Amino acid sequence: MKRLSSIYFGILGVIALAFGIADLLVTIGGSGLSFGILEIPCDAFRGGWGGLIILSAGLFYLAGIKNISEIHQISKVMMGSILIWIIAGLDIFAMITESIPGGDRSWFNTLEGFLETYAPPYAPAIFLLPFSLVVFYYILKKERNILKKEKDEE
Amino acid sequence: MKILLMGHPNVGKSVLFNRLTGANVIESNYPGTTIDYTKGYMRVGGEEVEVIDVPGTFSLDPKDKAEEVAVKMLHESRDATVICVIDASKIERGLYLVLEIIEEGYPVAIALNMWDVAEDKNIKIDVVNLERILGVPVVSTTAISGEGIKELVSRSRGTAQVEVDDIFERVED
Amino acid sequence: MTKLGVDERWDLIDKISKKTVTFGEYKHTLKDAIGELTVKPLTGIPIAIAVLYGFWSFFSSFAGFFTDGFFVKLFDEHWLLWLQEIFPGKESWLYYIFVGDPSATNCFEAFGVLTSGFFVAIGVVLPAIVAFYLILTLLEDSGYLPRLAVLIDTILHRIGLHGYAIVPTILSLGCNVPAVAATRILETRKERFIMMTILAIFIPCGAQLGIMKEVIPDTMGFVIFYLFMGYLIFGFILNKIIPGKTPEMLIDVPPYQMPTAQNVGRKLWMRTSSFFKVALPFVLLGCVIVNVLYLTGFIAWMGDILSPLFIGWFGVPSETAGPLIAAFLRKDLAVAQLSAIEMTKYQMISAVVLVSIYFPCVATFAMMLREGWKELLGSIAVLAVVVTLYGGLLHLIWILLGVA
Amino acid sequence: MEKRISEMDHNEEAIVKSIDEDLKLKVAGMGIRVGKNLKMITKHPMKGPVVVSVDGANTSLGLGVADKIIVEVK
Amino acid sequence: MNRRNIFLVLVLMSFCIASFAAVIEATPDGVREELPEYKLEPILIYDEGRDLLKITIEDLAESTGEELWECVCRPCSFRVTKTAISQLYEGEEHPTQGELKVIYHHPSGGHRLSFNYLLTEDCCTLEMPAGTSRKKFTMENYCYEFIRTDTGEIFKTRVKAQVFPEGFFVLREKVKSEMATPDEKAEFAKQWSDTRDKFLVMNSYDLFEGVEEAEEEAEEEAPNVVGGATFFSILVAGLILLLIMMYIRRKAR
Repeated sequence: MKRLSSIYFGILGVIALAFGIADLLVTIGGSGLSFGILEIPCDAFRGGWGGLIILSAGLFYLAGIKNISEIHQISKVMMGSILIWIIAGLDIFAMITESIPGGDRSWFNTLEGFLETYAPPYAPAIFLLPFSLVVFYYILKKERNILKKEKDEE
Repeated sequence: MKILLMGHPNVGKSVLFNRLTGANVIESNYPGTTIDYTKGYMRVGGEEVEVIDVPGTFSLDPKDKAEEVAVKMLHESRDATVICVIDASKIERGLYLVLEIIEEGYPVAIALNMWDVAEDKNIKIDVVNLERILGVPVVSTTAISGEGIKELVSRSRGTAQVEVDDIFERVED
Repeated sequence: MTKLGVDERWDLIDKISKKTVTFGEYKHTLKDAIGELTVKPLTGIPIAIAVLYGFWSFFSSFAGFFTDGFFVKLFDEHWLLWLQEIFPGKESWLYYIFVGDPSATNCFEAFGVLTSGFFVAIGVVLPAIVAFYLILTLLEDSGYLPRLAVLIDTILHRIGLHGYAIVPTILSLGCNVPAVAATRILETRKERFIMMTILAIFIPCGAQLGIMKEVIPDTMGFVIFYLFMGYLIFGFILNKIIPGKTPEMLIDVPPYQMPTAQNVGRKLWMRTSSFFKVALPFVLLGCVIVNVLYLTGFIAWMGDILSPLFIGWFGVPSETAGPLIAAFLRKDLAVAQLSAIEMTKYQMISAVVLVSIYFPCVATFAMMLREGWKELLGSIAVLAVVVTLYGGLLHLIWILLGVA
Repeated sequence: MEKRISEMDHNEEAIVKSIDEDLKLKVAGMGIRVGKNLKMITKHPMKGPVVVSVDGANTSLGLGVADKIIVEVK
Repeated sequence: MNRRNIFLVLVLMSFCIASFAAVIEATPDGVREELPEYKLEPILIYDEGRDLLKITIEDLAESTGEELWECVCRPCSFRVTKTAISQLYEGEEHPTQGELKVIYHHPSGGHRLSFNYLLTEDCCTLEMPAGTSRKKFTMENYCYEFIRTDTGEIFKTRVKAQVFPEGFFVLREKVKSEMATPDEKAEFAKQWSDTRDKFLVMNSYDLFEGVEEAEEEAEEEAPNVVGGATFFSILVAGLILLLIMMYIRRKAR
């Protein structure tokens, strides 16, 4: 089981690293880049600063995969996920705050306009989000082991 | 009757305060500072009791502005009973503040808060024995879930002043 | 009552704990591991950068949602029109002070106390303040703020402040008035003075940041960078000049906790309402003062006197002298006025930097007065020096780059 | 081997030997006292603060404070 | 101040100046210069001396002194004139300059110069529609009336709405009044280039109203409501799941 999760988070770390570097390069390059539903942001804030954070999230994952069962290593992997949640969570929050007001036409957005703000393309962080949630499973399992161990002791 | 809620910062004092006082709470600034503290009222056995949530402090020798305000508030209410909230997982540090308050001659009750955290770190505390030695009521509470708070309130009304020398004797036998 | 000495007290505690407390084997939980991760420099700094990103992103979405989404519409299309209709005496000076110039299409250019004053105070500053206090309270209750203070102490110590000075610095990005009030958490007068001065001078307040976004969107990042550099350099210089030592940091780094909704709600409500009780009167007072000065032509008069200084030393066009003077009292509106004047991109940058170097608004002015008039005079002196030096430096740089 | 806290290495454990007189009162409340077991959590570069753990409680000390506490490394 | 501090300040200052350089270089306009392949027949029109002129779109660009990629108006006016001629004149019949008049509503130089070059000056009149200006364009600016003075036949047409991407004019106004952010400018440059290419590549019945030929509806990227709806529902489902999990954990403790 340990082998599987270190491979999993290793791959996730590399992908996050790649996305981070892509963000930074595109931001320096200046012109936006999007393939289908993936859009690499090129503004200094989301692309540059955000890209730097996704890059460090990748580094956290990679730093955490060696003998992953040890608590300090899990915390690094967990930290990688937390960084991704910050970026992806706030991207989604920005979508929500953007979708509700109606601009100059009406107070509130039309249903079609509302849904349209959630349409692709999305930033890389949002693609990493579902994969980063796997870390929860790992932590809950660890907690269940501890509870089980305590039950065996009693 | 007036109760002062004292203890280290980040030990769940405010959560305990919210549970004790419910809605009617007044926030105010201690004059001349930005240190804010809250005052509330609770009914205990038909009697209206004023509860003050004193800013967190580590000892009665203040090292910063917030602690200065805490010590001033203590000295301003001579007749108050002090409920000292301690983080059960760091009990020795908590006892330091408790002893300082006892030395000042205030009737004290101890709330051993964050009992669940102490259990996680499997720290076992013999509450009965502790109560016997200190001579003040000691109640284990978990403010977030509200466990033990009723008992704390009822027993804190009956506390009396304690002499430090008596504690020395009791700890020997 | 016998008073024990420190060691006697600890010996007594050792005896008590030997009798009553048994320490089992202490296992490092995940929470502790993450706690350590966030405080160590190598891993803590990227996390701090992420937290500050989160702070800023939440602020712009939250403030954007309320200000651009609803308040602008509410104030411009309903409040302003309604006021312009019902307020008596179109051309009277009273009308001008309370509603501003009748031809204004949006609350921004109206400059009236009831129109722009309310719009800035409620439409722009309120969402900014609520967003900032919410995040600050969450960071405080969760236990991350002390860690951030520890991480940032290395930098801030260089300029004579200690880690917790990050709180007023972040707060002033929302609005400088609560930030000046928050400087009281610092210990010595020296720290408070340095913090208050470089805070009022270099950190642009929320309303003004919003305007910068409108007026010079593409060069805004660079202006903030230039101001932040000033923050560090002049903080460093002030620390060297002013005698006295800043006390060492000695804080407890608590374990992480889940903040309770009730606590966060109560603190948020208290801080926001206390801010409004203090700041709102001053913001409105500021509007009145600026309008009166405009009406009596004082600002125009000041403009003529100072324009040679502005044109020669700062290299900005002469018409900007008026807004730059008005900026002393109402910074946010001045930046809007500047956008109407025709100037090159670099002159615009100089003008905006100058405008942000002044004290944010008369409310901050009054808050510093409450802190002590000696501090205020000191700050004004430092301000004068900074405006001439740092403003002039920018012009020098333009000349060097051959762009003047 | 005697050291100041600021000279301790990462994750090193030691017992507090002596504290400066004026500092004793200030740090006593935080749990730092003579004879107490102390572990160094992290040191910040460029003369930054030091974080030590006593009885499971983390405390951050400025470098000036850390210089005034002498510890005995096991 | 010991030497190390001074060195630190110098490093900060140089870093600060270096960042100026980043600001100075002008941001590229971002407009695509290369054109797509396109195959457009020249316009056949007799001049006063009854010589048949063959005016290709490249001639039109050169004659009015601009590179073809630099303008949307030239391709647009070229295509609308060509369509009008194909509607008003059958088979081998060709218009003569001075005989075909146009009333157009677009104030840009591109339109004026092209029409003057194609149909001669006095046949072209500009009428500005209400509510539009040099800074603020709407679809109304892209309507045209062609009149055959010899037969009195009139061909009215306008550019189809989907030729211009959603929000094109709003974005244009923002860019023109210097209020746009850098990515808005980049976005506008991209949209502008796409529109210009459409006038070169699309069939005339896709470009203009009232052109009979087989009219299949060109599927413009309609606002992707479906994509948005799926994402939003996943989001809501995820949040509900999270709340249920938190509730169970709290109950279990």
